[in-house]
Amino acid sequence: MQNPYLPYPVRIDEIVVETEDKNLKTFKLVFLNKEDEEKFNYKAGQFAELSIAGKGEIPIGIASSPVEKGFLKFTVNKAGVVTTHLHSMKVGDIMGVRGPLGNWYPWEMLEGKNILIVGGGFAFTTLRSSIVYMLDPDNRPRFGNIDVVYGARTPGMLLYKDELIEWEKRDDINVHITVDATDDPDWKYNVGFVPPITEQKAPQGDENTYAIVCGPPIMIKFTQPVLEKLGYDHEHIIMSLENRMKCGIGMCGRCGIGKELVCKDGPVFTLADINRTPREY
Amino acid sequence: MIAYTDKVRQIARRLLEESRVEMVIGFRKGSQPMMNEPCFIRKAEDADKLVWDGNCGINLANYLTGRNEKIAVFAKGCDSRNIVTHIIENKVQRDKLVIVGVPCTGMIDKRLVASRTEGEIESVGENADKVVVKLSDGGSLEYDRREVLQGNCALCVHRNPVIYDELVADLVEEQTDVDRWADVREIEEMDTEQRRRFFEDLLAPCIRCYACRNACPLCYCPTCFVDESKPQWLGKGQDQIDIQTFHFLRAFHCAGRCTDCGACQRACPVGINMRLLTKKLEKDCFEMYRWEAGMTLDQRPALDTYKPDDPQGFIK
Amino acid sequence: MEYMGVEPDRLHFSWISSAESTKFVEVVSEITEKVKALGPNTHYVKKEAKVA
Amino acid sequence: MTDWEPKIVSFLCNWCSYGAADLAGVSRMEYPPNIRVVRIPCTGRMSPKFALAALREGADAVWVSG
Amino acid sequence: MKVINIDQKKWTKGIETLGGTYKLIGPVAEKDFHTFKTLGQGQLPDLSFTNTRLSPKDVVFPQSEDMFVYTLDPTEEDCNILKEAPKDYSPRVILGIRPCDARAVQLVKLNFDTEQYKDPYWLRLFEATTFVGLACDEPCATCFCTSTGCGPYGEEGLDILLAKDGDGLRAKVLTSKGQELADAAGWTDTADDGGAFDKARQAAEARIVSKVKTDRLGELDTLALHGADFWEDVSFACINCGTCTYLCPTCWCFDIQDEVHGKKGKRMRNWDSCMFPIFTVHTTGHNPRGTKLQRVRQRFMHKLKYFLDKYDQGIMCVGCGRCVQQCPVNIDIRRVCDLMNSYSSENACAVQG
Repeated sequence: MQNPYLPYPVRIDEIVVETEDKNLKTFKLVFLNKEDEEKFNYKAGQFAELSIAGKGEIPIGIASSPVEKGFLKFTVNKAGVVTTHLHSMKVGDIMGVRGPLGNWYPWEMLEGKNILIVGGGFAFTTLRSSIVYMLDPDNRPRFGNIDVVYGARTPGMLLYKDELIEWEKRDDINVHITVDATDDPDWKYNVGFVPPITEQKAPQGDENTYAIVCGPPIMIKFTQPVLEKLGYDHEHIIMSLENRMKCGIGMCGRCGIGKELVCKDGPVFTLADINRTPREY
Repeated sequence: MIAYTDKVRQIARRLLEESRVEMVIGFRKGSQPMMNEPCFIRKAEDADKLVWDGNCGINLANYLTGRNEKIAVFAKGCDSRNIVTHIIENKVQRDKLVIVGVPCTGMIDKRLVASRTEGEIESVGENADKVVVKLSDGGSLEYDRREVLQGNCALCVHRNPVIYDELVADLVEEQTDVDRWADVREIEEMDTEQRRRFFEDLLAPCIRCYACRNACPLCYCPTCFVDESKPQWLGKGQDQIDIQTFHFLRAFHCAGRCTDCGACQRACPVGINMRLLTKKLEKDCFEMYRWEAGMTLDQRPALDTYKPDDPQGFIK
Repeated sequence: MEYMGVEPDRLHFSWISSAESTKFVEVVSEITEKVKALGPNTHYVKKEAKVA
Repeated sequence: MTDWEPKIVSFLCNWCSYGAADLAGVSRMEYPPNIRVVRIPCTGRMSPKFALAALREGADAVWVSG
Repeated sequence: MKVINIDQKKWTKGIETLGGTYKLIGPVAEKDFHTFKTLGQGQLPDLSFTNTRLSPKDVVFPQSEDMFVYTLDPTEEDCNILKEAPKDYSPRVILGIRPCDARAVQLVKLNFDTEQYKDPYWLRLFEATTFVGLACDEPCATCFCTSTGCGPYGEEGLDILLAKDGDGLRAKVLTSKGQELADAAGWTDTADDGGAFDKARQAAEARIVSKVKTDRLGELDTLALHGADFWEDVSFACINCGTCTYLCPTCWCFDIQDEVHGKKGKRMRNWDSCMFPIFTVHTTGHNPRGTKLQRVRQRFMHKLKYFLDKYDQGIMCVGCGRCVQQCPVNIDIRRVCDLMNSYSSENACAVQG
């Protein structure tokens, strides 16, 4: 019987400080055993449990993309016991990864469709995974137009800046970067909260367009009416929920909302699904 | 105390009718013999739901914190002392409370009655000095009320509420002939090793459901030390040392505040008498500082103040 | 703590002013002696959790 | 266990005993090396959980000094 | 119907024999109530109990159990790498488990044994265990097992069902696992009981007076129930202790924790309870079920609605009555179930709370 609680051992290969407040770091992890890497077959939108011996585990969205081979990337905010310890670790340290867990953005359904991605703050991780996946030359023809609205508090708080700039230059994806406020006179992108920028820049919703929304609760709350106004119905709005989790495989019971378990039946739900469950997330 | 029910309903109805309070907190008849359920009513016509008898052992002071309404609450001696503690500790505001004092003659220990009774209990009635048990096979039994009281009630010397706006009945006579600390003295007389063994054995059945902590009106910390993660003071498993640490530290936190209301023991599903820990601290506070918790609003608690004559023999 | 079964000599309290270095040394020596006499603390130490 | 030396966890007030300890050190006075000092801002910071935590972690004694 | 007759002598002898090959777990009287414990050599299970105060769920789901061990010593090669903890999965038998508790194990199995994931700890213990049930001839006033798809002579989840027969016992072997055990114990005295077993079952079922209705729970709208107006009244008395969840044979929520001692550490899991505020609190401090009302509602909704909707195997309650008996403030699941079952959303607006 394979033990779904046993993490694969991995080594930290690279650590990148993402934001100016230094609370977000991206960890690049490499599997110690090649066969584990083969077993770890994931899709964009899934998460994994990062495991640190002596501290515990935390569920984190996978920021790397299935099309990037040889490593996993996780962008982690320093908050609790495990993440604080993770932030103090060095390149070369050994830890564990358990997964992939949860469901993913419904790529089969999204084929041939236009995609709008709306992200805010450090919830951009699985969205990055998705964008890299879709921009892969093999995959790009399988999708229609791709629009991205991504916002953070300040320019210094944006994740994956180099990639953002690169995407901005491409013509097969429309990237709208925004910040809540900035005093940088050279800032050449948008200023304003994500919802109004979405209203200005995002395409109209229709049969063939899906929105993937991921961000802090307040952003989600105000983005929802904007999307409705743009003509997105609830079946076409896809969200990724977050709840406190432990086991990640639907057994420990804490992440349940209604009969759905966020860790196993989610974290990806359509807004229509979410409307059918009690609001406990 | 049986006769209190009518009076309780009458007072609740009047307070709500006159809009003096928004809600009344009391008891309603439970679904089982010897159990009543704490409840609230907001409408005068619901007053008839309320009851009062010898099965109102839950400490209602527990239900007063974190509320904004103007509340009337029925309070036994111990409840009223816990309300005083809440007021002193700024957990509730006196002017938002109508305290209806209930002079108490002790609450029935349902476990004691059940363990003394052979066969299935169908219902339990009571009068001034008898507890009458009806069995499901038709038989009935009688106990002397004094013999089946909760451990803390049998030793209670503050049966009358210490603070109230009105009373349900005349004050009752206080017990003067009780030896409050006999069980604590027994433990004090043991040697260190015996005591350690004694508590190991006492706490071994604990399942860490924290019913004692949650039933306790003093345990209102937003995050209890057992739940803290930075640092994590104790493990969360069934390790005996962790279990003991929880009970010892909880007792420490109640020092000089505990009124020996018995809620912890009553709530415990496995029947641990953790009052043996809190009572020791209660006894020490009484003997060292002449302090009893919750007796008056005008005095700061013993462990909250410094007096030049405080005992300090233990300090070098 | 004594009540719950910890030997009384395992817990000490004292009052020393910041100028009383001699008293400090005295107290340290005295406590050390007492604890030495008591032997190692074996109870109430959390060893590896014993569970199923 | 002949080579056993007690470990005494000491909670010392920053303004009193910690000062005394400092002075003892500066004055090069000799005292047993068995204490492990935790400086606390005031003995008022002391909590029963510190004492219990020390014992749980294997300290042989706890000393609180103001 | 063929049953095995076991007289007292054969019972004692059989238990003794089984002790050689199986670990024996049975009810023993402790202080003032019975608990399921591992029996010592020569110790007989004490079958003169109504039901244990704690459910025997810990036989397959211990309150605390080791999952992994590891070393944090950097000089060791496998530092920081988790390894399976050594565990004992030798065959064991639980003697005298009540039918309600045995059915509870089957309900819990739905959670731990899924198509996608299998919980190895729970399943290995489950597979190592033979369940020998003891029928209830004297149910308590709080028992309502006949309303939950079970019953005092329920056979679900049992390998052998025992019933008292004067001084001796009658046994019905239900599975091959049970047959193996009966053979090992030398309980082979088959006879036709002339329907006595069934008669005893009917008599016991008739003794269960407490009933709840669950027929409408499935058709009711989740959100309407969730927003129902009775939750404040139901939850008011609750003190948010975990008694109900810890005593419940069907509650399975757990927590995973690391503990370190020196350079050695282990990852273990412990029971957890939806009654505790920290059960769902996020690191940010946000708590989706931050109020008592939400937590009490979660417990009842999970048991009586979500579980039913998810698995279509009835409600997640076997009617053992433990939570009713031991709740310090007398919150009665039977009353809540009735409130939910008879709820009509017409006269109340469904507000999400």
